Amino acid sequence: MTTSLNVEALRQAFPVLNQFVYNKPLVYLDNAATTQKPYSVIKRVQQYYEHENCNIHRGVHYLSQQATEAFENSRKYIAGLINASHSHEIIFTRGTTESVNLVASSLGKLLMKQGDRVLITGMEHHSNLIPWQQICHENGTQLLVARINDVGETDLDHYKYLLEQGPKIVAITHISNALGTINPVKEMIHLAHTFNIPVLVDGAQSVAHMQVDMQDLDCDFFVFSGHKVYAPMGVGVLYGKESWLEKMPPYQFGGEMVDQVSFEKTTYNSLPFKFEAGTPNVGAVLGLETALRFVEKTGFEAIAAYENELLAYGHQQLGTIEGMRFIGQAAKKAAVISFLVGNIHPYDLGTLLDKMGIAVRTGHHCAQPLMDRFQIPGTVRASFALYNTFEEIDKLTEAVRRAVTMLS
Amino acid sequence: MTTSLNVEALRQAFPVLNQFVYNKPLVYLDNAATTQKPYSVIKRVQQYYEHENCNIHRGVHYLSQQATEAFENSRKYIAGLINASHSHEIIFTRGTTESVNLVASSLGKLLMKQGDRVLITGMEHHSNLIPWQQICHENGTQLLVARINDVGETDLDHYKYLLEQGPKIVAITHISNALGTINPVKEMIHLAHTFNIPVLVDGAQSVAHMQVDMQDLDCDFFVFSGHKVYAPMGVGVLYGKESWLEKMPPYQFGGEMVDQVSFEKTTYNSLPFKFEAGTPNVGAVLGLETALRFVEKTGFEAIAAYENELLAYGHQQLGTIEGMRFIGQAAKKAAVISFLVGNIHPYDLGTLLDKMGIAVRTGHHCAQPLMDRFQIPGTVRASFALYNTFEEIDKLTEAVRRAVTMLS
Amino acid sequence: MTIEAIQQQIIEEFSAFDDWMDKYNLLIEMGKDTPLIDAQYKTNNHLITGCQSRVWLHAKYKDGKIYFTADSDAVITKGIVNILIRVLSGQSPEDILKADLSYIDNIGLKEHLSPTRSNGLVSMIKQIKLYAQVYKLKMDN
Amino acid sequence: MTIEAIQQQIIEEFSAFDDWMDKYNLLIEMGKDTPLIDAQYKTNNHLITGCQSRVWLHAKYKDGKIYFTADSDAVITKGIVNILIRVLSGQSPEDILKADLSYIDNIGLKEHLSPTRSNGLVSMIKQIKLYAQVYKLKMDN
Ligand SMILES: Cc1ncc(COP(=O)(O)O)c(C=O)c1O
Ligand SMILES: Cc1ncc(COP(=O)(O)O)c(C=O)c1O
Repeated sequence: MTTSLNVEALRQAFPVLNQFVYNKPLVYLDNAATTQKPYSVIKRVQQYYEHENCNIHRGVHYLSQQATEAFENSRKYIAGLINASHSHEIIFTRGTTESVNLVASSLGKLLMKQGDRVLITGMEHHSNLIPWQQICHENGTQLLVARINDVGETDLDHYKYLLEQGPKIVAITHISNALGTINPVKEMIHLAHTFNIPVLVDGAQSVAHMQVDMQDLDCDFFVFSGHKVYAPMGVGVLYGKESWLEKMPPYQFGGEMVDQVSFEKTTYNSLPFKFEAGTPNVGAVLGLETALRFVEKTGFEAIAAYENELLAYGHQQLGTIEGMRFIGQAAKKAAVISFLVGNIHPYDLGTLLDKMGIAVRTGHHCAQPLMDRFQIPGTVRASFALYNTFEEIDKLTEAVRRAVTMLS
Repeated sequence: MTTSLNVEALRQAFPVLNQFVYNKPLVYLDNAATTQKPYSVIKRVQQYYEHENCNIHRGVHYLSQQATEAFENSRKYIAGLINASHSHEIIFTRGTTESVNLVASSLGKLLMKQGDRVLITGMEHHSNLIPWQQICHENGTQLLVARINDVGETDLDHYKYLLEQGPKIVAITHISNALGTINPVKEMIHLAHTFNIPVLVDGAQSVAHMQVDMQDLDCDFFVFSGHKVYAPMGVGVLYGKESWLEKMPPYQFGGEMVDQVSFEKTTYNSLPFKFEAGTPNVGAVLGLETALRFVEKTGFEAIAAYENELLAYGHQQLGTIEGMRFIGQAAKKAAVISFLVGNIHPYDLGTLLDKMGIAVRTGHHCAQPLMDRFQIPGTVRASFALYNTFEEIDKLTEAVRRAVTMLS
Repeated sequence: MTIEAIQQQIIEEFSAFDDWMDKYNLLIEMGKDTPLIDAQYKTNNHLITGCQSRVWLHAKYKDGKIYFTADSDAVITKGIVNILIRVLSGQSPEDILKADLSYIDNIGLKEHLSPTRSNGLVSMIKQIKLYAQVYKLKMDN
Repeated sequence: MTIEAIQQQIIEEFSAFDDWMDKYNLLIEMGKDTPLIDAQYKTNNHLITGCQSRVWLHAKYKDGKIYFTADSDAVITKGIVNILIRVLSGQSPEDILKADLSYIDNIGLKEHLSPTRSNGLVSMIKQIKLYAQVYKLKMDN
């Protein structure tokens, strides 16, 4: 196996990876839940609080102005990285969940009337499902849900059929956190646009694994969380096309998002501030910039190539275990392996893996309807990041084998 | 002047205070905007990311369980500190602004119908004004606004008069960020309760300066931001009485806040999770606990006593400047001095103070209607924290004097 | 047997093993024991959702004592269910209410009773204590 | 005079001073100059809100050149307004559009033109360039 990543060197940059649990070196395979942070990111946040901390915007003093500039430079950098047309198309939020809720509420108010519907896929994370379900509920409707086939891919024919039912908004995940499936979002966006329907892409699982390009995808909204791409918790991004964001009403109220305020009436500030109510998480935004620079420097292509090798090796190794059932075997898959062994409950498997120092996630992965689709209570999920190794996959395989023996 | 705080020692704990701006030692008097963080808080967050980082809840592996326990222990600690009845009455949010928006939206849905109104005071921060204005607007009404008298106190007679107009919710600030006025919230809450009206208290400016006690105040909701009480940005608290929180509908959707999800229907998780959608900011919550422990250990009474001395000294010293106009001279005031000198524009004054190394805030302090009330464009605001010194007030006074000479 | 006596017995059973693997093997064996609950009670009515694993609990009151049967879909959870039931079933409401469950710590299985584990066990214990409370009230009246 | 020549002049005026205080004294003096705008134009119509300080701007087109007058309620902002107007008023739309304002850096007043300063200056410059664009289009047609 060859790779252009120097993984051993990369691992040195991530302090958590040196942890021991139950006296065993930690094998961290829960990256789809959250990634670990490199020193550079931790240091950036620390440096902010030790030397630069200040509330931003409207401050005329030095610290405030420096912090504001750093914050706005992060916005510009991120806009450039994902190839947005304008930096004010980047709205900082608390995370993917807040980003989706913001769009559901605000775009919902703009576009949706009684009887209108939203189209999603059958593999959405609850965060890209319940907000839309709620809007539909308020309109007296139900979600339109594109079917998932047996290997865990979106059924594109069914998707097209549902587009013809005239949903007002489409919301789809880029990569399934539970299955690893990479949706053909570019094609799905193009299809929706032929019906003039705006599309939100849930990129929570994609940004750490591939370069995303807003011009190329042409999505109307793209959302992701910092903590899933090596950045601190408490910050996320909402990218939205200027033309939509300009038209949409504000979501939260207070702080910097206003222009003129009287007790009778309030007029709102321009983009991006209209959507950034209250003191932003400046430190985390700077950390997010540092994290994304780290990923960019490591190289999106090199990361994807390496993670693909890990994925292939993982399938191959785990596949040698008797009774192994992979849940989700899409042709295009990112760094996630969801599985069950025989009739063993995922909770039992996860508990024993933990005792052997291996951190995987078990359960429904906030995608209950998807589990229902496969008629399973949940899965064991191993999810990879750029710092995982082939040796760790060997350890995982060995541990699963041992746990299965104990449980059989 | 005597004080039981060892301020010089305390200052050593705050790295930002050692900054130089324009080659002058920083005099940081913008604490009402945000406070600086002690090493212990910065270290706690760093340690979290270096050794404990993990997504919490539902993880069966060791790191996740440790992080979940630490997170839930922070909740318990905070519940104890502010004397809540149950720890599930503590909801973690992004900050005061989000907390108010949550209550306005959710309690609004529960209680408010067409024609219903909300009562606030004339000194509210935009974050505790615009969300309520928005709700009133949707109901075709206007806010009821309790008048402010000439020294910057809430006119209690007018407040009582407005209570009789039958508002459905009362939302009042504990301490005005622009004037420093301490509202008699306990009395105001009691009055509102005689009409069976629930009260939200905006505690953004109070938690760093006094001990708050939910049983004693008997408020229905209390909200504050971590970053104003020596904690990191990106975390805030919503305290709500269980009886209200149980009845209120969720605000954001996704992640941990659900129980059962199908495409047709979702049932919600119990408190506090019902209101905590998406990955929480674990690191910042742990930092908030550390910050509050630091404040508790330093001693609420000692802090209040010392800051009162600073305040008195500041009034006295600045009062020697010709043309000095204090905006807000309430009988009960916390660590804020808002002022103007003659007809000098606050922006000019702030700009020159900055050049002398003194960080104050200028402008309307997100309280435009309050500025209109006093018919001023804004003020210069010096706001104190436990680490400020009498020498810094001397420097401020000297700098104001010098700037005034330049500008006259 | 008293609650304390049974607890002591269980602690001894586990103390034979130093290694976590052996402990878990024992736990799994206990979990594999014939179902502890009558099939007719394994319904949604008796279900305690724990998100990760599900627990069913049934209570019967007779002659001043409460008899519990329970089950889980995960075998490790079931093992602990077994341990808890052995201790608490057939006891008086008062004794159940007073029962100290920290013996689970001594066995080294503490983490399974963490409220953050979402395996249904914490809710099951709550439910057991609730039953005890209800029957105690009934007895007192 | 060309834009560059005036800029050079202003840079020289300021270069006499090393100390920030002297620079600001000069700036304040410039700001105190008789109002740069006719009272009739100091209306909301000509107002550029900058949140911290307000700026009024008026433009008049004559013989291929644009003449700006402006004012601010804060004297330091007004000083910078003055400096900008001296350079840009009476110039052709094309020259205004091309104008490089980085001379403000050389004077050491850069921070005042930061988009984050919310003193209305950035919006004023935008507005000036917009006028220039509009008049250029008119000329071209
Ligand atoms: C596909 C997907 N969408 C949304 C989310 C929610 O992200 P967050 O919890 O950071 O808001 C996640 C993370 O669990 C995810 O994997
Ligand atoms: C009284 C008051 N309320 C609300 C807020 C808003 O707090 P945040 O920006 O942290 O949401 C502030 C802070 O500026 C404040 O001083």
